[in-house]
Amino acid sequence: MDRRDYLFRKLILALVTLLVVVVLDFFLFRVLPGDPVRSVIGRGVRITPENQAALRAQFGLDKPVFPDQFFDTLVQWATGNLGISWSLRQPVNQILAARLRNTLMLVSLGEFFAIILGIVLGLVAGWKRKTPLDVGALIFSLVAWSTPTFWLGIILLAAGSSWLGLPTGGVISPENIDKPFLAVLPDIGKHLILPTLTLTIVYLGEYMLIMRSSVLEVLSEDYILTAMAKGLSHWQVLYRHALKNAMLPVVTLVALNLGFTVSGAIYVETVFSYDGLGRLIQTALVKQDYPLLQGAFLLLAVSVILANLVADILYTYQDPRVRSA
Amino acid sequence: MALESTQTLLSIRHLSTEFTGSGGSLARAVDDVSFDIHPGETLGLVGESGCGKTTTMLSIMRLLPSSGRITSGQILYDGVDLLSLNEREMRRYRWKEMAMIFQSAMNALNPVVTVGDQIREPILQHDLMDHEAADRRVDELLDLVGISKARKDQYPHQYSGGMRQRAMIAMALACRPRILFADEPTTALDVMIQAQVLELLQHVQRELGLSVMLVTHDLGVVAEVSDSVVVMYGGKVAEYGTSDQVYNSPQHPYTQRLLEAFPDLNAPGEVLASIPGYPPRLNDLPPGCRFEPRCDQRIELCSRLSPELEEVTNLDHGSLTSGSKPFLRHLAACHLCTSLEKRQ
Amino acid sequence: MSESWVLIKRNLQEFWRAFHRNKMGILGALLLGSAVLVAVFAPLLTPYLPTDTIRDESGLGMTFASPSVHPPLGTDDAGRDVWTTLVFGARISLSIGFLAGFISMFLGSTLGILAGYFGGWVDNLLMRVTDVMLVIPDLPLMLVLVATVRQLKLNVSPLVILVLVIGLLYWTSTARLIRSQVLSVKERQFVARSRAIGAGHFYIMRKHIIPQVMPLIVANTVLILSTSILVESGLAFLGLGDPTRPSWGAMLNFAFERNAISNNAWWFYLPPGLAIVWVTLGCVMLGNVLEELLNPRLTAHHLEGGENMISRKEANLATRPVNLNRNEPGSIAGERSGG
Amino acid sequence: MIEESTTPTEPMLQVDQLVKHFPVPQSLWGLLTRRKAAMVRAVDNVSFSIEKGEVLALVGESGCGKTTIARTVIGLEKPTSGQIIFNGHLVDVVARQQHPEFAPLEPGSPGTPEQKVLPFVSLRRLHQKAQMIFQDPYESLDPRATIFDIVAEGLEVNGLARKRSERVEKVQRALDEAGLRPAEDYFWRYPHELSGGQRQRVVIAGAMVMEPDLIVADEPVSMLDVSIRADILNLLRQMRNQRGVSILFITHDMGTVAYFADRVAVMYLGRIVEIGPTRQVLQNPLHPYTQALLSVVPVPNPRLRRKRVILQGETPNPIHIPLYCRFQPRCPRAFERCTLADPSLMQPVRNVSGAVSGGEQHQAACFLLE
Repeated sequence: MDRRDYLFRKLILALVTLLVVVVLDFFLFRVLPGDPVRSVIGRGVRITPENQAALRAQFGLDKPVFPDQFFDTLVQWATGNLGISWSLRQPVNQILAARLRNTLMLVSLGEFFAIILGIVLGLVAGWKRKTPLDVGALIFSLVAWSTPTFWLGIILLAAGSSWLGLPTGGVISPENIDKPFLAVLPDIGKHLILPTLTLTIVYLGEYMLIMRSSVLEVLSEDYILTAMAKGLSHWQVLYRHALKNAMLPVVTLVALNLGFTVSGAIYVETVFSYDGLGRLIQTALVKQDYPLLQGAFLLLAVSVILANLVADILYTYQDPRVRSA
Repeated sequence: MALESTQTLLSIRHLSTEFTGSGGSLARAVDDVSFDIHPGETLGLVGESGCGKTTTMLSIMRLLPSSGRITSGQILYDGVDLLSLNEREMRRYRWKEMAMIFQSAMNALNPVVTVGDQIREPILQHDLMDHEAADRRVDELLDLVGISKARKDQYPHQYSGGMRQRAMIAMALACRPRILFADEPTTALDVMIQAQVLELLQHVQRELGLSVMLVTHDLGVVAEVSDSVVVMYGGKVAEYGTSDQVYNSPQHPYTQRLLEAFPDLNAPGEVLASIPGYPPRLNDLPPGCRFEPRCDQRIELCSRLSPELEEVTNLDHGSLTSGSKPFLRHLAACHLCTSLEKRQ
Repeated sequence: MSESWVLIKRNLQEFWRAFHRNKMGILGALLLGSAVLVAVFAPLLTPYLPTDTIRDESGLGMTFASPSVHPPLGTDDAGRDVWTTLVFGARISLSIGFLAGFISMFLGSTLGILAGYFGGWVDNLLMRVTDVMLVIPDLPLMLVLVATVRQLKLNVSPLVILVLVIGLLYWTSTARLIRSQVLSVKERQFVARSRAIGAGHFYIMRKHIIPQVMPLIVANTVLILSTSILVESGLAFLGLGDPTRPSWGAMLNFAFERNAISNNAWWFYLPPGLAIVWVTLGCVMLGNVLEELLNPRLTAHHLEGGENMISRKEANLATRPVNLNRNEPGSIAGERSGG
Repeated sequence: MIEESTTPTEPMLQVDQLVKHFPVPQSLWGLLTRRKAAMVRAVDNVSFSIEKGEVLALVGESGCGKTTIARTVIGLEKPTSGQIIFNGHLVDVVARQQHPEFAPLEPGSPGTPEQKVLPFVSLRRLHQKAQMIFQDPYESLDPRATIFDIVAEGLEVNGLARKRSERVEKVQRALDEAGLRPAEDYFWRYPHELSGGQRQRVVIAGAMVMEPDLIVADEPVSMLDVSIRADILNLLRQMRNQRGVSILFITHDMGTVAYFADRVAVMYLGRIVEIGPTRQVLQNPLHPYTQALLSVVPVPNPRLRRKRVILQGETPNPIHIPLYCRFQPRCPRAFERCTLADPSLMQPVRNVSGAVSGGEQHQAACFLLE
């Protein structure tokens, strides 16, 4: 399979996935009982049947669900119009945009530390197999993998806030909200410490486990023996020959794990009252704010699909067997 | 012929290597093995799978896996005992003095590094020259083995099987080593490609005055290229002599049976001789001679006492050995080959 | 047939011989086994029911009583015994986890075997479906699904919804794993031999494919259990459990929502989390060990040798005078045969 | 049973103009741009026959199509075109679904002349009477089955020897004949407890238990040590001598051919380039490819080192088979004619290198013979 074909396949897959997500997102919410118009206006407000019908026509709800409503919605979504939140009474896309930045900040920091630490720890653990270091790292990863994210968050929250005096939640202290970004950076950073730590620990376990077993497999290959025979030191063998090969499965895993990453964000944001997309989903769920839920789900899914595509493209640069025929 | 030189390049003395099995059981993969390699000589190390030939090679390079352990012996390279060196000192010998090629070049080349970089790596590692000179050297080497230098930026998977083995040879020659260990270099290849690779090996050997240790199970390949032959069985040396001695006047019953079992195009007989039974498992060796359970010439002594490797004294098969070149000694580990008084 | 019984016994003995030396596997089995025992014998382990409110002498409900006041684990915000909720929660958590795990395992292995063995469009379809499902973020999808199903007011327990949603979403990784294993088994010569002898597809699958992938299925089932227990706890934590029959995740939801943290009621939020870790860790350990034992791959790697390769003590003994130089008198043979 | 309607001169196996092409898996891009799928021409019009009790060796380098022929003959692959006639019966792949046993052709239906006169043999029948021995004894035994189950598999699958005692007896006899004695000791062991040579004996026992007329042996000894090889070859030869089994022996090793085969067919890129009695082919090779191949076979005698004819380059990919004579680009003796036409098998008109003529049976596909 040459690179063009590989990327072509991945692109088609991304499009198909997008289609599935859109269809799911649209129809799942259409299945729901109750009149959307009723919900938009709010429960207490009185409205005449005529007005209600007019509103229905305005929202296009008098047309058949498929194909008219579906394609109308599709066009709206494509132009960024995700409807109005029932609970917040604001356009969904505006709410999402504000939250996206926070989530991205949190998730990318967590992923970054987890990947770096996971690769280094996994490499060393695989190399020093069966030493106390390896056993320790292995136990840590297994426990980290088995720990529910939200519970770890709760413990860190309890410990961090009472012993270290770190903030218990939020993105930023209330008094700092209106100040310029750079001035409040330390404050934002302080708020990020505990959530990032939680995410890092949770992701780290899996990355380390994969890296370790990948390293073990690579180290039993003949080309490692060749590298040893060339007179390279252990570190040189690890760095020049083992690392690149062993990292291939980790890259794949990072891509495949983006969904998992999102789950982590939902839990962590919920526990730390961190105003990101994850918490938004949780709130929308509790308040039964379906347009918001629909929009958030769409945005998350699209981000993951895109990130996946990027990871696939990066992979072709990592593995020459994909790069050239 | 280089054989006539008095000085040896590599002397293996009483080398023994053990492996620890999963249940703590010990397997003696190499047992008291001794032989010499002279400058410019090609030595064939022949034996069936599990006879310890690859372990011998890895022991010399000190590249055994953690379960393996050299328990005794000396490996004298130019007078230096490699077993007395620490890891850092040993590294200077690897590839610069002794290089290796493997059976499966596909597995022995790193899939994510270009072939050119892999050839250049040991040159830079051993500080032999700067980057530019090293690049030129890579071109020369590729030229020597018959690969277009335009292909040096390609990856191993873009090469065919024969080309990978050529690239492997180029890589092995990168630091101008004095000894080349070739572990089944042609086994995975078709006969025609095998012939091409063997010819290339012989060519570079002549050109560079290399010593080659050819580790293989293929008696035919050894006969084609080797000056001297070590036949191993069950971790021990069964017979050691020049190719002519071993092939035309085999003394050890194992060598004899093995040669009879090897099909010869030029003299096909009615029935191919076979050796009954199976090679011993290394963790369950017979107490006496390793070949005794399968030997058709065994005497009572064989089951009790493991024979030492000694010079062949009772030549029934003509005195070809001492006749042609008196200084080339022919050794065999068999009670039948030693003089009668020693047997008692 | 007596022979097959002897064979089974022999195989089990062999497995046990390898397994009982593996500390990690034993520990995993103990963790998982003890949790199952607790769930089964829950009513025997506590004098209360999960619905009972603990009252002090004056008859008032004790809320957030610490373990020192009300052993062993204190009370929660509604004055219920935490230990009782915990042991009864084991029943909910484990049964949801096990049911969902088995559903996804059954679906995954069946589809994986069929797709791997028959290939063609069945395989193509399956792989594309799993590709798509792997990319869609699972938790948001499940949240949306559970929310939708609940709105339909179908009059089923929320726990059943959880089982189905988890079970029907988590079969993909298993299917891929089993499929790739079947693909490699299918290409092996003994399958070709069986075909050449005249065996049909059903026979080959029954006699050759399934026995080869069964160990993997067993090991994977245990691993899948850990995933489904974790996922269940997460969904319950986000409020999708059954408040009347709290699992460990739902307990944590209560603890979090009702300010156990600010009340410093660690006895409320620590034990359920520890219980989840206990069980999932047990599954992960057991699963990994089973996979390693039943499907061994790694033997040794090349960087472990090095300095300690030569056993020094004995190496020194080897420096006896030897001479193998061929044109000088005296040889190893001559010197050593005398001694 | 297959009726003994055939005369003694009738070959046990006859392969007529066999062609087997595999489409190269298409890339998605290629599918969308509607590029034509490339074909691997693994077997490209091959004909040969094997007499009763005869050993025919099919020799060639990897990728020459010899294994594909083996798999097609045994019914593991469906031929693209051509016919396989087994013991006077036309092997029909379709027949299996329609007729469990014999599939007589309906009168008046279209078919080749052979189809009109030959009864069909179903694949099921073929599976019983033609057995295959695979290259890798470590791979051809199910690691989770006992030796008894492995040897008895053929009986079980084909519903033969339904009584257990009968099956035990047959398995016992087969193992015994394959040199695994006492047979009972092996019944309940697993393949991993046996050595390579023992495993190959189990495979042979599994084939012999079916009392086959034809054995297709695909490199049966190439994975074994030299000291074991002779044993296995001698065992196969003994089966042939005692039971008159025909053997199609697939190998890349000219050395074993010399000992084992009555006739040899040399293959290059999906074609037979030379065929004839073993001794004649080995001593007086007609085709330049055979000559080169023989010259590079290592000889286990350092005194007999000789000039090797080493062909340059590598065998072309069977997707892009050279036009006209397919060996011509690498042939040291190619001349103009070779780039104009594709030679078919022919007998030498005059003695090529002054050696004795091979007689009618010895043929090669080379214009040098004209």
